[in-house]
Amino acid sequence: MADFLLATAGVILFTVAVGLVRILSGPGDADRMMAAQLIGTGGIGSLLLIAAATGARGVEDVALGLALLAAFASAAFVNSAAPAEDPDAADGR
Amino acid sequence: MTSATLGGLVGAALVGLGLYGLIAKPQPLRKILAFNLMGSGVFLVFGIVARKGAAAGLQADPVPQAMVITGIVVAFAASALAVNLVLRLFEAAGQATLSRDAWAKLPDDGAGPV
Amino acid sequence: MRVDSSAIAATAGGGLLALPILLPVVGVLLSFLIGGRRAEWIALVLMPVELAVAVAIACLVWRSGEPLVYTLAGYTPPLGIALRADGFSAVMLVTAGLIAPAAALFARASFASPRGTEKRAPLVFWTLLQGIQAALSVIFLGADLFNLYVGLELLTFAAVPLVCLDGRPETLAAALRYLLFALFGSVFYLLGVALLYGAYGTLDIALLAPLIRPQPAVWLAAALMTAGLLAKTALFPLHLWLPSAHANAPAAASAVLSGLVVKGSFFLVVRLWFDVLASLPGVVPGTILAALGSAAILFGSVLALRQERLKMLIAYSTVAQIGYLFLMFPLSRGPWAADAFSGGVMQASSHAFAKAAMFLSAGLIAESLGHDRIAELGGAARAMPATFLALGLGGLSLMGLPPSGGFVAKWLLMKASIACGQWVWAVVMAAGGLLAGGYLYRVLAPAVSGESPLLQKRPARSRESVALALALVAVLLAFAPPGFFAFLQIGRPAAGLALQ
Amino acid sequence: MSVLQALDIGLALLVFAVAAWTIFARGAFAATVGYVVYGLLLSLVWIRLFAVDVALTEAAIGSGVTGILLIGAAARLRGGETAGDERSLSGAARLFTAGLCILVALALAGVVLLLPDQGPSLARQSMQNLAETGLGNPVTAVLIAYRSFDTMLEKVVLVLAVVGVWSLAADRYWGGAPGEARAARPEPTLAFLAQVLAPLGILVGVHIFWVGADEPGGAFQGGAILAAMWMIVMMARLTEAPQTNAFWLRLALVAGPLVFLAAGVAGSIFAGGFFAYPPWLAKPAILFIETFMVLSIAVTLPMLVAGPPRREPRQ
Amino acid sequence: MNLLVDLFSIAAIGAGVFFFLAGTVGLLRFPDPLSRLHALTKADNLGLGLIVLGLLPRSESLLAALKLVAIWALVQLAGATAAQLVGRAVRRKGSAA
Repeated sequence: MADFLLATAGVILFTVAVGLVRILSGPGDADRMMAAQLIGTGGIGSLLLIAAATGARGVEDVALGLALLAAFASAAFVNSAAPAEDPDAADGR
Repeated sequence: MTSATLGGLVGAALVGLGLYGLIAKPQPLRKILAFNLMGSGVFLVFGIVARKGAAAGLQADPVPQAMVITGIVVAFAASALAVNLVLRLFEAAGQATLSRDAWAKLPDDGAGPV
Repeated sequence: MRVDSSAIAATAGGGLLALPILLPVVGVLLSFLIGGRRAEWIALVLMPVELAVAVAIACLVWRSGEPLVYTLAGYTPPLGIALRADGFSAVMLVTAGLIAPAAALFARASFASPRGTEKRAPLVFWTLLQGIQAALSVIFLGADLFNLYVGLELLTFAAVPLVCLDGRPETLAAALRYLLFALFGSVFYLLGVALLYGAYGTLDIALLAPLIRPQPAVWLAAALMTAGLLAKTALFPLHLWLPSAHANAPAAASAVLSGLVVKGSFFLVVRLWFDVLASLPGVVPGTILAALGSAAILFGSVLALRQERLKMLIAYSTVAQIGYLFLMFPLSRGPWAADAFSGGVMQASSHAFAKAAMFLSAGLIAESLGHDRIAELGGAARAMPATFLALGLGGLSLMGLPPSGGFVAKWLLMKASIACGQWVWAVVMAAGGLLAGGYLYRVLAPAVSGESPLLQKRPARSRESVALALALVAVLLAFAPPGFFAFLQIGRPAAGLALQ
Repeated sequence: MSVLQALDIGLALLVFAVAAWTIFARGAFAATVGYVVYGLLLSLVWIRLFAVDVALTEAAIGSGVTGILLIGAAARLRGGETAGDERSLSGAARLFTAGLCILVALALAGVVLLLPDQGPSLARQSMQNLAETGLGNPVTAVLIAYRSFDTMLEKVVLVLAVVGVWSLAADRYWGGAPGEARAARPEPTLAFLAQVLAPLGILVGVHIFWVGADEPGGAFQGGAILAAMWMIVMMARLTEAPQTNAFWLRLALVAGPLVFLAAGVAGSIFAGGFFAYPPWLAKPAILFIETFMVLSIAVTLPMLVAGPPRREPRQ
Repeated sequence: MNLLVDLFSIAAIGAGVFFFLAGTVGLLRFPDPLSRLHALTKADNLGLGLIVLGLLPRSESLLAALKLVAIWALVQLAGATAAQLVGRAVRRKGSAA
């Protein structure tokens, strides 16, 4: 069973890797932000599977922390990109 | 090959990559990224040292682990200071570059605040 | 790998060792918390206490003839952390304990806060000055390599913002460059620490030293840690960050940065090679360090000759004087080792006083004339004789002319290098002295002759006397009694061990 | 080769590839996103090294908060970096640098391979002394008891970093709030996210801090998660960044090191040495100190990301 | 009983992996950022949900199971909002630039 869990973790990491190749190269920054999303979901998935297979303790908390922060990169992206591009806010500086 | 050995090899490669970025990349933000890569490579070396010190029912020596935790926090503080310096430089000069020539042209009589 | 922790036992009065660290830390926290002009008062009240503690530690080390040891948190190394003061630590502690308050007294005029409000530059300056003191105390007293890493980081974070206190773009760039070099240095140092822990399972210097064997992990750790520390010490060719950083900071900050901060990482290079790695064959690494030092002496001095601004000249002379510090390394094994060690320490201490005096003088000159262009200093010494006297006396030490601490340092180093037949260092030192004479002549000769210029503002008597006092200490070091050099040997591994 | 080994090798290759991307990517933004991905992958590596405490720290600080810092910077610097970009190293210099770095990496790899598989370790001693601290997690014991001096000084490093970041302010803004005054219209999606996430996150942060005494977790990790929650609430503009001259803010920033220091000095009176705990009081004392450390970390990290004051202080 | 649990886990986790694969295929094949975003967030979240479902019966305690569910819910939330946020950023710019 452990081997099955590990193998699935490996497959998920592989799909993440393939996805990253596509996304990181762009063309736009929005595409690149998806990379953070992709690795968030896939990373947490494989983390849980690896933990279940190897019996490392306390890994749920790591996954919980990652899940909490999963949207952070996107939020920071929108937050810092918005004012400069939003004509309404351009004079806010 | 154990996971610890593999981790050590990754750590070594990261140190090399980070060092290259730190020296060869001219843009300050990229240098900061490279510094972080290098730092995490060093932490991984601590990590495999910890793993190889597994004993007394522990799967890894806690002392290097604690050092890594301290190191991660310090590295974050360093990145924050560096990033804010870059942003301030960008704001003050309209460009964020470390190249000497950019500043050599400015008049400078050393009469800054004493 | 058995670690014998019975070697580490706290000595009587060891608790004193925590105070030079804890007092300035309290100062940092309270200054930042309460803010305003109270930050200045906290610093000025604590500094004499800290000096007294430093002197008390020196006395205890002197009386017992043994290093002072303290174990923190009730855990002995290797699990816990120890503090340890030998003769070298005590001397550097007192040096820092004298220079920091001098810089503080000088800075009072520039970093005063008006009553009731808090201003940026004063709060930052007073807080970070105490931060530098705390960091230096950790570095001088730390006996654990990771604890020393934290001390190094503390030093970096306290020093870098002082460079760009006035916010001009070129100072921001200088600070950023300094920070990047310093961070590079920290990472390399830390990597070495990881390897040493991996090889021996302890980071306590006293426990580590007898375990060290010449094996790949140790050599790589030594190379990485040394390279990292050299970047922070600004030894040629890693000096690129120093001149712009030190020359653009406010004078009081420059004095501390150039006099003390670079000595912190230098101190660790000495700790590393003289204490931790004492059993490694040290000739080749020592020779490399000294070769870099020689290059620094020549290169820094020549560039100092070509500067147009006084503060830049002084900063480049720091690059050169740092070079002298590294001439002690190839001379560390043999009957001449004690002389070489004393010479190196003397150079560290006397340069600290001399350079602090010179930066403070240069600050007064720039403030009084409105500029520090060397070509337009004609006659300035007539208008402000005390300031130029401090500059000149400091210069005496840089040139290595008697009577000055710099003379004693260079004489001891020369004696050792001739005794062991490594003539080349003596030649470099002589050349460096001549070049230093050249760049100081460029400043002083026109200043004492010619019409005295119109001053925008007379330098305050009190500030001139601070600079002068520092310069006088650099001179007085020439009269250090033989007991002083015996004191420096307290805690050194016996010369016999080093020979094997 | 077992499945686990294959997975390890795959993970190692992926980490290396993403790291290389962050160095060699053309644009700064692309590189930064690469770094965020990299940070998350590192948490996986730390799990594989059975260093769960570190994995938590890496997830929260190394990837999460650092990611926000860098992405924000990359977005604001857009276009600002190109001015100096053309002046890169010459081909020969780059080749030399690459050679040097490969040499360092190879030497390091060689040494790491040579380290003995059963290396020296303080694990045994850490466990032997664990009982007298009253803790169950040896990593926490190292941080708060055996090597507490390091941890206290590291908290001071954070305070100095805040002073350093604030020192970059313009004189007229000193004492004001960090961050530019923006249009007060919050992004509705972001606001929703913050409203849902913050209470949950606070719960998780406190939980991670609390279990840290016996399980993986602790003050650093819990504090970092709380910090992230404050950051998202500020990003969503549900609350303003505080004024940097606010006494409560300064108190929160120094509370951790100050309480730690006070406890250390008290130790010299009641337990016979600086930073020593009397055995009967060890665990409560540690939890007390940690509570203030959590507070300080939760406040310090957002302040470091928010940057220097950019608004004039209100009286 | 154990066998049943294992079979359930294998089925759920296998299905989860399938959705991850599908998401990546969508990522590679779809032409514009918005539909790529759609493929990614929907499929991957479903995949993670199935994996969590498969791991649930294996968790040691009720708290651990609760955490697993919370993880999935949080990722779901993050995916939905991030898709919104990034999607809006894409639309604001017009085409992908």
